[in-house]
Amino acid sequence: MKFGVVVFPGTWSDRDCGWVIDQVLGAELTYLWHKDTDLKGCDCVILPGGFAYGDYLRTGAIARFAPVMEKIGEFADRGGLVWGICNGFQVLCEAGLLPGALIRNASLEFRCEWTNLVVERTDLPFTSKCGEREVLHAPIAHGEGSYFADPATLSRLEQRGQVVFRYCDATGRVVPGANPNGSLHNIAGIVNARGNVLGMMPHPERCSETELGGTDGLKLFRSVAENALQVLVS
Amino acid sequence: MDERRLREVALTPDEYKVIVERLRRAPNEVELGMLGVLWSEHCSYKSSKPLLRRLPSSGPGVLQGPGENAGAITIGEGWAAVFKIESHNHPSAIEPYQGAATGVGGIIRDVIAMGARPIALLDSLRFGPLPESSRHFEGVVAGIGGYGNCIGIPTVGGEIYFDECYTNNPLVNAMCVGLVRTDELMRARAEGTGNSLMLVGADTGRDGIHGASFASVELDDNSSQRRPAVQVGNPFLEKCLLEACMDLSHTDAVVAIQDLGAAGLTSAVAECAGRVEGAGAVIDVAQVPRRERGMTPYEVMLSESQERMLVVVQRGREREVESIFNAWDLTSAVIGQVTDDGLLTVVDGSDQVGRLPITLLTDGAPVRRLVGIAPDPPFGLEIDALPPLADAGGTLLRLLASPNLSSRRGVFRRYDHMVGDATIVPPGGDAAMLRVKGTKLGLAMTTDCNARYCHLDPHLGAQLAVAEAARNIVATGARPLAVTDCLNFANPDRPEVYWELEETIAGLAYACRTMELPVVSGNVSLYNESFPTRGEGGPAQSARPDGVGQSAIYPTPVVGMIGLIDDYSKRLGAGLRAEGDFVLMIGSTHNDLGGTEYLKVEHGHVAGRPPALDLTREQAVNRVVLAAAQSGYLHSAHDCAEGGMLVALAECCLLGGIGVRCPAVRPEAPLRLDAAFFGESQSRFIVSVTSRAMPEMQSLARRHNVELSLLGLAGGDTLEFEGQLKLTLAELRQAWDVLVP
Amino acid sequence: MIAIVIVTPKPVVNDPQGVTVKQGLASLGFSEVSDVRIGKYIELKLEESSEHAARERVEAMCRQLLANHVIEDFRFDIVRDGRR
Amino acid sequence: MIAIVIVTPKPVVNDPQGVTVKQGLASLGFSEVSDVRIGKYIELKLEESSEHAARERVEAMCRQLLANHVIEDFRFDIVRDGRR
Ligand SMILES: Nc1ncnc2c1ncn2[C@@H]1O[C@H](COP(=O)(O)OP(=O)(O)O)[C@@H](O)[C@H]1O
Ligand SMILES: [Mg+2]
Repeated sequence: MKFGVVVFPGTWSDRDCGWVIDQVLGAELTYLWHKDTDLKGCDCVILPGGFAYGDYLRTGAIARFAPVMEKIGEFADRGGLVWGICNGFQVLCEAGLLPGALIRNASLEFRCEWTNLVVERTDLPFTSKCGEREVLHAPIAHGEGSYFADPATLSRLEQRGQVVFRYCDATGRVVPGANPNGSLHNIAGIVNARGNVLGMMPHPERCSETELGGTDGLKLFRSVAENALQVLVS
Repeated sequence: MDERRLREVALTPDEYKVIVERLRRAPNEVELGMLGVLWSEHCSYKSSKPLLRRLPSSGPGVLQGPGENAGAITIGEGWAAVFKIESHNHPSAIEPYQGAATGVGGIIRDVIAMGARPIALLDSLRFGPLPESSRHFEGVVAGIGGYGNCIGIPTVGGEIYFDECYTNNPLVNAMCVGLVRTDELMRARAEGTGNSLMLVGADTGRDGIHGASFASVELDDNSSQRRPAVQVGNPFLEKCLLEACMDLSHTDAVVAIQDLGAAGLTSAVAECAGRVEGAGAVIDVAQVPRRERGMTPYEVMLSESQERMLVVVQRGREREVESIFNAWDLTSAVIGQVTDDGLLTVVDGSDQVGRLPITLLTDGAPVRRLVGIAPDPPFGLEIDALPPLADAGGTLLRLLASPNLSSRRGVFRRYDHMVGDATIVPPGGDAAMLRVKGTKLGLAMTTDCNARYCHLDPHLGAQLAVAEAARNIVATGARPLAVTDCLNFANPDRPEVYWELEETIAGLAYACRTMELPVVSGNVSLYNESFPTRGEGGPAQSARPDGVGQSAIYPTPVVGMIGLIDDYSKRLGAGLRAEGDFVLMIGSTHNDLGGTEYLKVEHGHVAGRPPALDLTREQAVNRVVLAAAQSGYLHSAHDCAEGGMLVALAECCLLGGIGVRCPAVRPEAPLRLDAAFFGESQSRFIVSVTSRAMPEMQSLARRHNVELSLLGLAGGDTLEFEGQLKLTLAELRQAWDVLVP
Repeated sequence: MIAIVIVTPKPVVNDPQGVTVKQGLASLGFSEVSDVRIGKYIELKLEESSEHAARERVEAMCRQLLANHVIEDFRFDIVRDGRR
Repeated sequence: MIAIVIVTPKPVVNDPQGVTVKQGLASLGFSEVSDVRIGKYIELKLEESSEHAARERVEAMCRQLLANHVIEDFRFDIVRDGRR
């Protein structure tokens, strides 16, 4: 099982993801440079957090044209696991690998704080180690994480169960007060129809060790580590 | 020499005379501009240099004291912490967002220049009262977040105070902490005649010409004409620069890295060469990549464009370095060479446009011998004339809601304080702590200064700032290690202000020496004084009640401190952790009401003597807390600071989400009840322990001759002093967590 | 040649910034402002001599990079002289 | 009445966003773009009947809130119909 962590100019969660994969999970890790044109045999590609190209113009707008993105698109088409976290989610939306877009937080402020997420899909390679409707405690850190999609897209997402994480209160209720950024339907993370491309705004790599305040994020890394091979085979 | 021209470059006629004498000729325009910026207060420290020498700067573990871009101290396991604080007050007064953002960018580059990876930022801020000063406040907070969040360095601490004296002069001090292997620590020395000087990063534009000299004059109504001096930061570019510089440290082709800050290329080259006996440099301005057409050599040498670095490269290995920068899509250019003639020679292609001795630039500015005269002491405080405390609960709620004491969550949640996966004590309590990944080491950090104390007694106030910073470090279980300081003062040409500066430095020196804390880096910002402006500057305010300057700031010596814990699993937070724990006060309480927030909020006075400080007692109390933390007796620790015991206790409850029940406080005369609750006696901590640890705590306190008293029992969801006050955590939170409006 | 591109949020997309600016204006006494929409203004200097060719290129730039059709609309003008 | 306000970074001021977008365009093959400046486009709906009065009010809004005169320039048009 090999994870590849993509590095764009301006990416900063690359080392945090790398740390968790390498030091906490003990899985194989390689970094993928934005100019790379080969995925070095990775089983799961992570697009980490940051401000790729400064997020100038729009978040993820320039990053999605990086040479590595073409390969990631092909990899996703073949069923490879692609996991966008924060800025990575924004890049995946810009690249059209996931529907919708992430716009400015309703508060117009950057928010770095802990949130609660209810897990709505546990049959995915990313979440298999989570319990049914388990509530995960995970931090966010973004200024533009408000999920938007047009009404048709949104209802399609809901019908097909593509919403994976929703902001909720500590008891798992999806209420407006738990929504930190104004996302439609409290959406914190979605998956593509095929189930191999996940995008999420919260940072699982920041909650994978007790000293950082929790280990719920590690469940996602563990899920991937166990499932990646099966997915590729199927 | 035309006086107007001299004023433009901020030189005095006397200084000009010195220049002509030293050069034995008149400087040309380019040379005059270069001397003007380097001789400005901001770069030359001509008014403060003799005083700064009094600060202790050496000690065990100090790898680099003042004189380099940042200080460095060993922390064990082969690691060194590199850190420095710097002001960006004047730019932030004019353009709060960009001023603060570029301040953050600048201090990060100082740490990078030492070869260290920046791991944390802190920001120490002062504003006028809200809502009048909300333009400054909002802009500065957004600017710090805008830069720090984008570049991916967590902002983990800092402080914010509001006071009338900062209405026209907000203070924005940014501190950066980095880590480097001790054997990879770099120094910005232009060694090796014939080696190349490469400029890398942003293209050079007409940014901030005369910015450094601009920071050395009072703001006046004409400042608007200098406004193009404002620079726009590019954190994305700096992130690429940071990573490229980290890659550089893996090659031995690089001799040194120097950031470009105030006074741009002139200062960077002069400083770098100035650190090597006899070294000089030739710079060809024609080789400098530009953003704008038609720039003159003068403009290129003085430009303060952000996000640039000067790299000294082994001759013949420029290609290697260039390819590292290319990988990050950064422009680099060879712009000159190191020489051995002790001169900075500026050429434009084949024309020589200036040539000055390096020592004239870096050390030539005549030291200004100013006089200090003590002002009339601020009016005293008749404690007995204060009415007795009527409503402890109401007072507590008002204090918790006071902008100087309320929760800063609304600010620090706008800063990414987690990136890096190292923040193990987040902002919100006392000091922040970051782990050194791959070790058990925890690095604690804080900035502190109660400027109201400093105003009432600068010598004592400076000591109090050091003591409070140390206490904040100790509250996390870490031992204080070293200091960086940012001295923010008004116009030192006023004898009262210079006196404040002298007293402050003496106080800092005394406290740091006594507590064995080396001052390894720092910064001085003078002339923080402005005449009330009409229009956007906000309404005219007279600030200091003592009449020192119409609009002079309080003396504000911000102390940045780092501390170390060898095993971070023993670190402590401020919040209560378990129901049933004993809540104890370590240290003793006196009638310390002078200069308190209580006195200001409840009685409208800024008066009296600040709380007394006995550094021997202070250290004894710190030792008790550290020993108890080491032995694992403590569940939490929080120091008593502004707002006194009751505010501190309320914070312990709110941060832990657990209440406390206490018997009534019946102080023995002459101690007053208001002083017991809200007085700001120093050298005190509130800690929580299990009942089992009580005997050990008592013997520990006895051994160090420190007072230990039981305040109450943790539990429930109210803060209660029997018969005196009872408030639910929800009520407390509602008052406290309003954040600054 | 200069192209002036205007990118605006689609009407269905929330524009919290617009709302905030409207409130800000109202609090300054500009209560006559009943709606505010905020978009981007992008000025491109082009080395292109034919207006027709420029038009096609700028259209492509907008589709590919300058606007995100999920949330934004765009329009543009080609001007010869610079500022209009 | 609609006011269209354009706020742009002053020409002497660094525009990191513009520089980065220019590089982005170049890497997509739009190398004919020699300069990019990015500003704000603000559309205000006004309850005001006289164009002259509107002009004065919008000017005041720009000075007080919409533009940061330290680093930005502004200009505006008053149009009756909506989009121009
Ligand atoms: N208050 C102070 N205490 C100790 N050292 C100081 C103080 N002020 C300045 N210094 C030291 O003087 C040197 C020059 O400071 P400064 O000009 O601010 O640095 P830089 O050139 O990196 O911006 C630095 O090494 C700095 O650490
Ligand atoms: Mg420096």
